[in-house]
Amino acid sequence: MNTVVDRSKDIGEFVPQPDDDMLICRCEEITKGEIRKAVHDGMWTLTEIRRYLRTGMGLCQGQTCSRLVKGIVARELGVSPAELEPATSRSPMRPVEMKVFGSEA
Amino acid sequence: MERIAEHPILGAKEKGREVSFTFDGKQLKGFEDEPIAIALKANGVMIHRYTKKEHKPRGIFCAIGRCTDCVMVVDGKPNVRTCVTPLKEGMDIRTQDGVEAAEIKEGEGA
Amino acid sequence: MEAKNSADVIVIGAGIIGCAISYYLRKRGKNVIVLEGSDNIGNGGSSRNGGGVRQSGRDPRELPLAMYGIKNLWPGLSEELGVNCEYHKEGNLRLGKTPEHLKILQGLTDRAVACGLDVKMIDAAEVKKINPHLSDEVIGASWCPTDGHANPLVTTLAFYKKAREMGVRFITGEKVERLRKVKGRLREVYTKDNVYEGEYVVVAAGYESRDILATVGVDVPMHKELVECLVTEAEPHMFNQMLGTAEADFYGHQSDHGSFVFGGMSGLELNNKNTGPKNSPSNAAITAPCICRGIMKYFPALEDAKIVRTWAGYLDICQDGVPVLGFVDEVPGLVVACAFSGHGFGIGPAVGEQMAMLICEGKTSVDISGLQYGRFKAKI
Amino acid sequence: MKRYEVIIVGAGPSGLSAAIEAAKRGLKVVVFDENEKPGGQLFKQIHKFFGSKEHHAKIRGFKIGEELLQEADALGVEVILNATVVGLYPDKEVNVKIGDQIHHYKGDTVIIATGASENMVTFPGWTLPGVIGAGAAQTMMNLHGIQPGKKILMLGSGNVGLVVSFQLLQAGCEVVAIVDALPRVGGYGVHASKVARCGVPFYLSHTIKEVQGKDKVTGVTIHQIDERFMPIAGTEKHFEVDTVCMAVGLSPMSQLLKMAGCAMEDNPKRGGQVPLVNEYGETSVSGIFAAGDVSGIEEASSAMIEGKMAGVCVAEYLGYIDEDTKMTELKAFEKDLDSLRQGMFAPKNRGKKIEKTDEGIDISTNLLEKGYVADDEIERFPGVTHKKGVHPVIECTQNIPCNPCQDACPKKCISTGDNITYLPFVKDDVECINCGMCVASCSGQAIFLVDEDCGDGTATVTLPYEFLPLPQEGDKGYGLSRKGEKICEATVVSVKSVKAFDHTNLLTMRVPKEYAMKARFFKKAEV
Repeated sequence: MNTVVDRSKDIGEFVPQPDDDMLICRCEEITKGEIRKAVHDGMWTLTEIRRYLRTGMGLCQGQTCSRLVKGIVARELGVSPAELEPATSRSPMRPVEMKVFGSEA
Repeated sequence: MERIAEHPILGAKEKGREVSFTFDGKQLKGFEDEPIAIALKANGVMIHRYTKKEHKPRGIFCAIGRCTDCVMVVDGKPNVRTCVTPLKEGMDIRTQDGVEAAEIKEGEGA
Repeated sequence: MEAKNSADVIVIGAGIIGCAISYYLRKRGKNVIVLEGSDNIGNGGSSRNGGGVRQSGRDPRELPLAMYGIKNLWPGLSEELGVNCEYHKEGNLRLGKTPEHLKILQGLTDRAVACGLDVKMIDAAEVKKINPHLSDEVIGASWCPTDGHANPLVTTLAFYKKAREMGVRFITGEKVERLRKVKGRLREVYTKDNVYEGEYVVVAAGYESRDILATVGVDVPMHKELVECLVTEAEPHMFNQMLGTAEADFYGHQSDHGSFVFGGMSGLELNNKNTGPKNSPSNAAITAPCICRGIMKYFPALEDAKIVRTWAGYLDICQDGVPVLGFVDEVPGLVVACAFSGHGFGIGPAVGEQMAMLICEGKTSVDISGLQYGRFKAKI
Repeated sequence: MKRYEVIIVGAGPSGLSAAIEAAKRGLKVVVFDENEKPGGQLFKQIHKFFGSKEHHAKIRGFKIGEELLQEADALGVEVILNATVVGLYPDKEVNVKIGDQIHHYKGDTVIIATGASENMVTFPGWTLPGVIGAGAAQTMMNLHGIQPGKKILMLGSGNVGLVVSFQLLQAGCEVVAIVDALPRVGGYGVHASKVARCGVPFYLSHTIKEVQGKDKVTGVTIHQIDERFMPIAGTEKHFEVDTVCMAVGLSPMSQLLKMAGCAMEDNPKRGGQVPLVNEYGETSVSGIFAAGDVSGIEEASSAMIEGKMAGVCVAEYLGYIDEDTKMTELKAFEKDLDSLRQGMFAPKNRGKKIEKTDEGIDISTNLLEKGYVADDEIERFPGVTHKKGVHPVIECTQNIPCNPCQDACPKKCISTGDNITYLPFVKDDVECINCGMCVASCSGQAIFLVDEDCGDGTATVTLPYEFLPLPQEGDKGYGLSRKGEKICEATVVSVKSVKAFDHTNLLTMRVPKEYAMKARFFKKAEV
């Protein structure tokens, strides 16, 4: 992407919503409210949200929640979800035991 | 939940041999090499684990090894994806609490 | 030149160093603009390191910064920034399995003790007492009880969050192309579409600093190496120490979350090629398996822990292995803070505070004289 | 390091098709799949596929999987199962977890055919045991032979929601409702109709308000929503269920491609993050191809053709065929693909509200809003005509690329005209011999054989029946309307099950003649 973004741009105040306690990241148990709050703390990219809250950093590595988180962050920032760059994909695609990962054929 | 004895399109399902395993200390039966989660479901087990932060119950969600919600402690190892791990004779399967095996309540178990 | 693009200080780079400098400058009342070339805050080594907050094993030239930070800044950091940085001050074990290892550790320990650090050599039994999960093959270690670790991802973002709240302007995706001296003093910073102006310009952009500094004729002799880290699933709590080995097979800790974060190398780092996208260096297929083998040599109990993710990051390695910090006499207005050589996170807060002090008061309270630009000379 | 000419990741419809085409042209091919069984989602698809003969139409999904496997096997393709690809690197190195080891392989070319993963939506209670993905339901009942639940609510009326609802009924479960936030049924009308006539109600413009239960699902409450998707107070409906199933769309599983450094885009029309590919599936990294759902969500039949195209491309890439041959073959596949991408549900029409068929007939609004065609709408479609004696009544009301019916009739009495998506009609001049082949061949179960007046005040209706226990001749019960309501008494005249019908039994029931055009399903009276 690499577009210039001034992080002091006004995105409005954090306004509590009735479904803020809805769990979004099932693995790390992060709620919608925590994600929305993080956006107001300045975490404007999916990578920053992930590093700040651990969304998508659990066992499933965001297989279930990444699309949901993207939608929430986009709405909070008032942009289209397509404008948000998803977090990097990294090996291993599935959890692998250390003894297996370390045993190369 | 019930196993489907005869399916209108697929007919009768071929099963492996019947094996015994323990769930939180209780003796249960299932078929060899079917996913652990299926054997548990056939025995009416819905709760596979309790989450770490909120202590909320979780069970099968995706059934194909992606979501990792169905993980349990199997033969002492935590975080085993039961929906894609084949059942074997004598397996020790325990409800997971956070990242450890849940304590078996008084009066339960063998 | 629009006024909105000027500030007291322009900081280039929003890693732990840039974020911390901007925070401590703002605390001293300065107006600051931080320019980040990538889309993310903390995109370089700041978010890719193993989280060590160590004094032991450090070069005497940077050790005072490490000791200062651990004494004065780290303990209250979470409270000060309003975010839990997961700081643990529960010691660092540097492990050895052979007499040669112990010799290496002894050397490091002797040098640190000479600088006044509380670090000592301990035997196998003492190691076991501190961490019972280690392999029986460990015959000794150096032990620094005041070392520790923190969460680098969160700490970097916590500095950013607090600084932003206090009015520091962060601009991401704003890659700096050149610096410009105006009437004898470095004042202007050019990006593709904008010009920023400040009384001081801080260059804290990791390896990228080299190209930026070159535009005003300053060169920091450094190279970059692509190294990797990995993280496991959450496991039951086992230990709180930071770990490393004499041979640098791996380093790491168990996080509050329960996952183990370990870093290491394959040995091919000098020539690892990065084929990943611009802002996210790619992993090499052979590195993470090598780190796993390194860990299991010391930690057989972790062989069943599942790796959920690996990642890569650049070290900005200075010719002599310690950072370049402070003013550059020949270019007034320029402050350099780069070439941290893979151990910048732990001293990040101290560097931030001292650089702010340098800019505001003209001098630091910690001796950084051994880290100045201009120290590099030919060998004969 | 071991090197293959082609490494294919994913042994689903596109991966196997690619393997077959590449192997046919002489390449040494290996296919890795993380599952215990190959075939991808095909092995969970127990319904007959749409399309034309060339596209495996009227063959059940799992049978297509078996056919592909046999063909791949005969060509010497190496299919390695329980092999999880954990990493893909830009120099086309593939890291695979097999057993207790990580294997490093190099591919001269790599085809990624990893398919898609399910999307989820949130509502209070969505993490409770008993809330599952539709894919999970399919896996449980069709692969492992176990009911996902007893009483189930389905969220999502796209093809997956509809097909899985029908499969749930076949597995002996009760589907209490199909719910969708959109105001129209998302999937094929024929899929909706076969569920509706079994009595499953549709709630469009509804969402789940909450799922109840402490340790597991015990109930669910839905409510209606307005055009802005805001709930309308007082519209709550409660169902006692033990399972809530989500079928709310798929996303390409493209992480490996991103990891390999392929240029990606976020394309809502293709279902999410997809690699930028040329028309034949080559990504921005030379020699890495993407085929099937991973490069855009479509039907399995399209995925197979995309796979074939990738197979041909790698053959040319490695010099087994020349550029001209490649282009000739690709053009032919492109034509096939194009024919599948026609009709109301074509990718280009996604999200559009279509009001008329290609023939200019108004689409049934009841079908879109309730899942079945109303009695007063059905007569306007060309397949619904009246004749003396037994004749086919084709309740096919939307343009979809499918034509097995016209080949099924030995007398050639059915035609879809010159376009595969046109609505089929019955030729006037040909006599129906009551063989039932059309009924069994229709993948949408939309063809009935009706004798509107048997002369004694009754009529007979022959319908496709894929449930157990199978009713017997003489059984008494009810004729159900297209909506699934009991509308008349009915007696089973015959139940035909022959091999050519492929498990679609033909049940003929006798009903009062005024119900000849209304009764479309049979329910046995409870004793």
